[in-house]
Amino acid sequence: ENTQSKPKEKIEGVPESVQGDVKVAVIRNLPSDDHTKQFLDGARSEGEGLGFKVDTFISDGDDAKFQNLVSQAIQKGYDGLVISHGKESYSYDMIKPAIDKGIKVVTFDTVAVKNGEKLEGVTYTAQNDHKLAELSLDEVANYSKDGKPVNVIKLWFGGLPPLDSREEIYKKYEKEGKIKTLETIGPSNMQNVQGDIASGVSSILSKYPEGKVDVIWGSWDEMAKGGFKALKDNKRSDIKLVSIDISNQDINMMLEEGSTWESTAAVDPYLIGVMNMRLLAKKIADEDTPETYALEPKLIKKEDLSSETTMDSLAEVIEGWGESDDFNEDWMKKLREN
Amino acid sequence: MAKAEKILLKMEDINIEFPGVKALTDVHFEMETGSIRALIGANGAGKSTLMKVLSGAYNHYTGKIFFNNEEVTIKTPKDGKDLGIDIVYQEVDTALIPHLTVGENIMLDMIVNDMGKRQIVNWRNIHSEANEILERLNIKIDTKITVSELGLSDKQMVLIARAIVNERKFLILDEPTAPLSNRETKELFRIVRDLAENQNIGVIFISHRLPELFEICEDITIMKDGKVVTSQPISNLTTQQVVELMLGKTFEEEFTRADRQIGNEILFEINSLNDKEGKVNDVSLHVRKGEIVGIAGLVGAGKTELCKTIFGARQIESGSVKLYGKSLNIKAPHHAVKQGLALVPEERRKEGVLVDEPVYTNLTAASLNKYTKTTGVLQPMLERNTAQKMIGSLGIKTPNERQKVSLLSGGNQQKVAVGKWLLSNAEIYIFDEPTKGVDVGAKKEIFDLISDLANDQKGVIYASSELSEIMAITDRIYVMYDNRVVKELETRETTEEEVMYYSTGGN
Amino acid sequence: MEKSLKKRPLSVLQSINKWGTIIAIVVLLAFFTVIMPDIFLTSSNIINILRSISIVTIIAIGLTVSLSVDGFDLSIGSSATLSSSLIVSFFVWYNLPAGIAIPLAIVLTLIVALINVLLIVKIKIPDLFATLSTMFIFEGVAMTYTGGGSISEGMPRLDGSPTEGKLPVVFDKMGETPWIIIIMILVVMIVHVFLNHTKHGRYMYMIGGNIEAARLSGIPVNRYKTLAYVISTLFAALGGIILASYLGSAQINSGAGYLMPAVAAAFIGSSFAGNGKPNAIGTFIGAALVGILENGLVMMSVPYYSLNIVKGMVLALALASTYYNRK
Amino acid sequence: MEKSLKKRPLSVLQSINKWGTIIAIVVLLAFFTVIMPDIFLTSSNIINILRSISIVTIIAIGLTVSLSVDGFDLSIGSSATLSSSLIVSFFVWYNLPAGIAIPLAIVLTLIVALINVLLIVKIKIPDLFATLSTMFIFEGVAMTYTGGGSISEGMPRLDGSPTEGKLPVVFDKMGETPWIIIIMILVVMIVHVFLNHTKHGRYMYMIGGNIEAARLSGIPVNRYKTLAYVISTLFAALGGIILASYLGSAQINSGAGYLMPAVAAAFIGSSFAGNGKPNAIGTFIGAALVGILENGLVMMSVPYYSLNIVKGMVLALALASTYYNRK
Ligand SMILES: Nc1ncnc2c1ncn2[C@@H]1O[C@H](COP(=O)(O)OP(=O)(O)OP(=O)(O)O)[C@@H](O)[C@H]1O
Ligand SMILES: Nc1ncnc2c1ncn2[C@@H]1O[C@H](COP(=O)(O)OP(=O)(O)OP(=O)(O)O)[C@@H](O)[C@H]1O
Ligand SMILES: [Mg+2]
Ligand SMILES: [Mg+2]
Repeated sequence: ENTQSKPKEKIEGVPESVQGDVKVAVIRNLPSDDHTKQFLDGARSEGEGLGFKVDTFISDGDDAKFQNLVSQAIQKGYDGLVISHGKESYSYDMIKPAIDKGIKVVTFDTVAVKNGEKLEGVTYTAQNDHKLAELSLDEVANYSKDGKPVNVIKLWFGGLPPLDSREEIYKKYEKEGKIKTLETIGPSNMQNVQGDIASGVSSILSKYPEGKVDVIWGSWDEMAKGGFKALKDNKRSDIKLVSIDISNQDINMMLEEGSTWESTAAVDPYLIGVMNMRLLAKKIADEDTPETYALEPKLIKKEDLSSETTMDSLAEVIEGWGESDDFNEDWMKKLREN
Repeated sequence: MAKAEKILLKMEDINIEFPGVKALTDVHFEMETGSIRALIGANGAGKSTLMKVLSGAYNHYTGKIFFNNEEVTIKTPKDGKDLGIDIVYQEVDTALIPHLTVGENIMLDMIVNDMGKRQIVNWRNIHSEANEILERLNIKIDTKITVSELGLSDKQMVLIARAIVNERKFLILDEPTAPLSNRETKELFRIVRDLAENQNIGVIFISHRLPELFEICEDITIMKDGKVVTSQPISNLTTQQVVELMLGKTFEEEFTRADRQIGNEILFEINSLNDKEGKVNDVSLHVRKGEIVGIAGLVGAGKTELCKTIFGARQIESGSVKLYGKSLNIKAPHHAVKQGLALVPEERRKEGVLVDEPVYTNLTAASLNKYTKTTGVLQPMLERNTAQKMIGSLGIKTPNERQKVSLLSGGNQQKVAVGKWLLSNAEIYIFDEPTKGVDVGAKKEIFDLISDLANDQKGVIYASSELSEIMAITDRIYVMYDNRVVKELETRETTEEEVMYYSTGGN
Repeated sequence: MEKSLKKRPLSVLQSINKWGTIIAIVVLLAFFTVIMPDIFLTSSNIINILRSISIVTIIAIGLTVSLSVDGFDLSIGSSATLSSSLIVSFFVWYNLPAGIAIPLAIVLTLIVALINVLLIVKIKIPDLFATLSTMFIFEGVAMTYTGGGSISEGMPRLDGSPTEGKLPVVFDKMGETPWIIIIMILVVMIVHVFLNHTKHGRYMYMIGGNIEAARLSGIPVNRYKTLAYVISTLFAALGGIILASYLGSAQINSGAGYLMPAVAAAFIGSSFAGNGKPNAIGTFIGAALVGILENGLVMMSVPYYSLNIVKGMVLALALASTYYNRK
Repeated sequence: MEKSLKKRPLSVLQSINKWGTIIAIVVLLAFFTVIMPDIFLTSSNIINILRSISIVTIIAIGLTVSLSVDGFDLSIGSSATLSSSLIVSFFVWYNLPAGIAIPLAIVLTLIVALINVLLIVKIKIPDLFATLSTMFIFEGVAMTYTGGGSISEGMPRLDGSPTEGKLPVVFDKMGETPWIIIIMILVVMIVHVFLNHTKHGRYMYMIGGNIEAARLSGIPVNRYKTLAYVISTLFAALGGIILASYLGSAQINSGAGYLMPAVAAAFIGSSFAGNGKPNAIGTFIGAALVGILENGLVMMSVPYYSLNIVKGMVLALALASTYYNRK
């Protein structure tokens, strides 16, 4: 607002409202993990590229703390907010004060609906969890022998919206007779998901001699890593692993010798951050933005990867990974050059 | 005030057993209100246990209790209190709540038992009433500080104050005078006499100080090994007879001092010692080889502070401590121990013993290196054998060396605290009230062992507010008053009266 | 004369010690206000801070009561989760009115207290061990009750049947300002009076200070330990209900996150005013210290991954100023 | 005669009390074996169980040592996280050889112990409060060090420069059977001998029993408290390194999840053999009890969200059988 104090040369062709001291905050209601970090990094680098000041906050999945953070951000008077993973039951009331105050809001995996009415002025982005689930479960279904349902150990837990959406597709496939659930394993210690799942799967594996389990399906890669450890520890090369989401370590594990982690469906979390920030920038520039925007998932297969592949170079092997020219306005390019 | 009717209290066939110990066997005990009865017996005879039964602290005894020949049930402390029985426990720390104020601790029973339907605590009244009681006892303690800040004797007075807040029918005092000096003891006796004569209260008085008993009690009950030996008017007996009845053998009560070879060489010496808190003021003293040096003085004179300061348990401000003429640098007790000092502290439960550990680990605590191989690995058999020997020579009453110290009687705990240091190889032994709560028989054992130390050419510092002990065992006396040494006296050439004179500020 | 002179510097130092937490708060407030003059010390931000500490405070107050008898209730987090699952399910699944649902949720949650008491008072399992088991048990019970998921308006029951239940307005209000703050202040004041000015509170401190002495002076020790655990669960349940109201839903294991902050608040609080005893006002101040700190640091845009460093250091400093030089 | 007759029933009861945890384990093993005869009591499953408890046990053993001096090290989780971040970064970012990286990670993690000791021994902040602050501080330090993310092979440094470092084979082995199990057993045995058969261990227990009496017995109390916290952090650091080896990466805050299970193991363990003192074998047995339970229940397909109910109940039963009827 107080652009006068810092008389900066205005750039031609760039909306005035995105020049000067633009401050935005990215607030995410998930624990700090790889997905979170890449999402935040994407948002930050895109925002900083545009000359914004970007603050990032997380609330470790604590919904009350999350609401506190958001109301504090509204209090502090940012120009725009990216809000990730709010629950439906409170998001409308949480975000409304921001809209009322004229703060621009883009959300990710968060819907602000109250009494069937969606909060106006917000752009809702999502990574299309249904599609993610379909991609990975199609892979699972491919392991069917003679049209019989595939025997699956499911790694899942309830209460997180993305996982709940993935579960809906899973149930559908189950009903259609494509897959059959042998066991469901979930973490009983949320701070150590990987280790907890690893011991859980290890325990269960002795129950199923070779040939009885076809696939372990990880609805979230953090759990899939645990499943991978268990397979390795018990030397079970007869079971395939299919998952959702991706990180650097996932790639390493898929590439490990003898690995049966065959494929994973994912959206580039970095790109999600980037797209959210672009949409926010457009809002701050008072340009038209769509009400919703979904990021298309990709399937990453073991065969696609080479030993040099990391998250940074995934784009080289997966077409369209991590790149999108959507909403990349000319004025943004100008801003970046400055 | 109208003389109330006398109540006759009778305990019959009381038996009680603990794992491995038959503490009371068919005990009969009888007394009336308005009288003062002494209860005496060797350490572990069962005095405290009997009184705990009477006050409702134990419920697993057999036997009957009568008030005026009417049977009553006492199975909980509340039962006892409802019948008008109050007790001042031997171990003060077990009955006090350290982080509450003095006022609240004094008024504890009132708050617990006498508030009736009232819900709100009136703090102003609590403190003013507590103050009144303390005034009655002629004691000056701020009622608003917490009990954890008090020294042992003040703690004892708080407990006594608590016991006289309410008018009871029977009041049990379990070794109340052990941590008190003459002045406080006198105040206590004045109150006790008043309670018995004017308020028709029956007082049961436990003590190992025989002269006291003869001074204040009308009747006496003597116990031995969990049984009552005799009950009769105290005037029927002499001191000598009482001791023989409680120990079950003839006994030369007077500790006769063997002539010792005192070297000329000064073994240990402190010069102008001051502590950080002003509780040790410019103290100088020395100890020769084979000499027992007494520190006399009233409670509060600063004896304990002096002992602890020498031992590194309190911070030194200035002054020097020398052993064999060599300056010692003592910043913590382990420095002191390493350089040849030993201290038997005053408060056994807090400082002297580990109550939850077995007897043998307590006894070897200060000399563990002797039972350890160079690798640091312990030699348990050697350790236990040594402990057994010490249990024998001090007559510690315990089923075996693995008994937890908390289950020993008060006096036996004290013996453990002393025994721990007798096993160490120190040059200078500092004893701070080592015979507190110890019976006359064991006291003699302890004196003998201390004499042996001196005979081995060690140096001994013996701090006590009991002049008779100082006179009996020491060679030379430093008298303390108001945190300074005010006089040095040769024991042979002085009298109790003279020491007392200097202790009370005369000069 | 000489004595009083000597005492002066000591007593200044001692009063610093006594009021370490308060001083820390004042210093923090001053610091943040100077750094961010326009946004920190505004009434709306103060309300933000108070709201952000209200649920922690309510739960920590319960813990404080259990600490006062020298107990330790690790199951408060699970109790809060349980009551928040129950209350939302009563509204959403069973359409109960608030007047029945709220008391019922609290009463059912008190089962946790009963089991704690059974284990601690009857079977004599040490408090920490006993409440550790109930913590696990009721975390599992709450999760099983909700089928391992969350509950919110419009969610079907576990058997798949659709629901119509709405969260009543009076329930919604509980989690909104000013009510959430008013409830917290009431809880703090009631427990403060209870612990410091009623005989029951004193009995609890006596039990906590020396249980044997308390027993021997005739206090019904078991009854008061029971009471302490019931109160502890009661406030955890209340905290859970307010949490559910604040979230508009029951989230899995949402109460668990309150255990550590509640412990921290009660601990800082028990060092407050230097007496080392758990106390209600102290707990509130402890929660406020942490709340102010978190709020101010977020306002200063400290990155999330460094937040805990600063938080921990200020905590250590506040504690150090309280304990340093104390006997 | 009469006496010995009387004593018999008591001593049977007492020995049940003493061995409650062991009996619980035996009953559990028998139960699971009967239910699942072919798959439960197989060597591969036993190895599974041992592996699953090994990291918890190592960390819990450190906690046990801090408990032995009546301390309480809440910072073990953060220490484990820190050492696991350090070790992986040394390999991946800096290409250090294992022989340097492992000792270096441990030594650097011992800074946590030094700060704990400073706060506890020098400033005299009560143990729980002090380690609560360091828990926060070093959680933040580890997160800041890794930039809020995890580290694995091929990950660029914080400044974005690409890395080539690989995890060495000897490091990989640490987290694999049988090494992970062998390390655990060694740790348990060494600490058992240390605590029960050396004078140092005896001193620690004495300090834990009555610090004032221990001090006046000439035990260098501060030195042993320091040692206890150093050992505690040492094993937490070791646990963190093995965790990193097992996961093949450094995960954010991965050590935090070990705090509660370690506390549970040490608590159950201190009731083991009825002496109420924290001890190494007991801690191992406590961890084993929980490990067997989780393994068996998962095998029986108990849903994950109900696992904690059964876990908590068995814990309560084991504790009850230990404490019931004890004085
Ligand atoms: N709770 C207990 N468990 C086991 N033994 C006990 C217990 N209480 C007392 N004893 C034993 O009972 C005996 C009597 O103890 P008591 O305390 O009554 O002795 P006392 O006469 O008061 O001795 P003192 O003069 O030393 O105080 C002692 O041998 C003691 O060890
Ligand atoms: N822990 C403490 N905190 C505060 N004051 C104390 C403490 N210990 C002792 N005092 C006070 O210090 C003074 C001297 O202590 P103390 O009574 O122990 O001296 P003493 O000469 O050793 O007496 P005695 O050994 O005969 O009991 C007393 O006024 C006492 O109240
Ligand atoms: Mg006695
Ligand atoms: Mg003294």
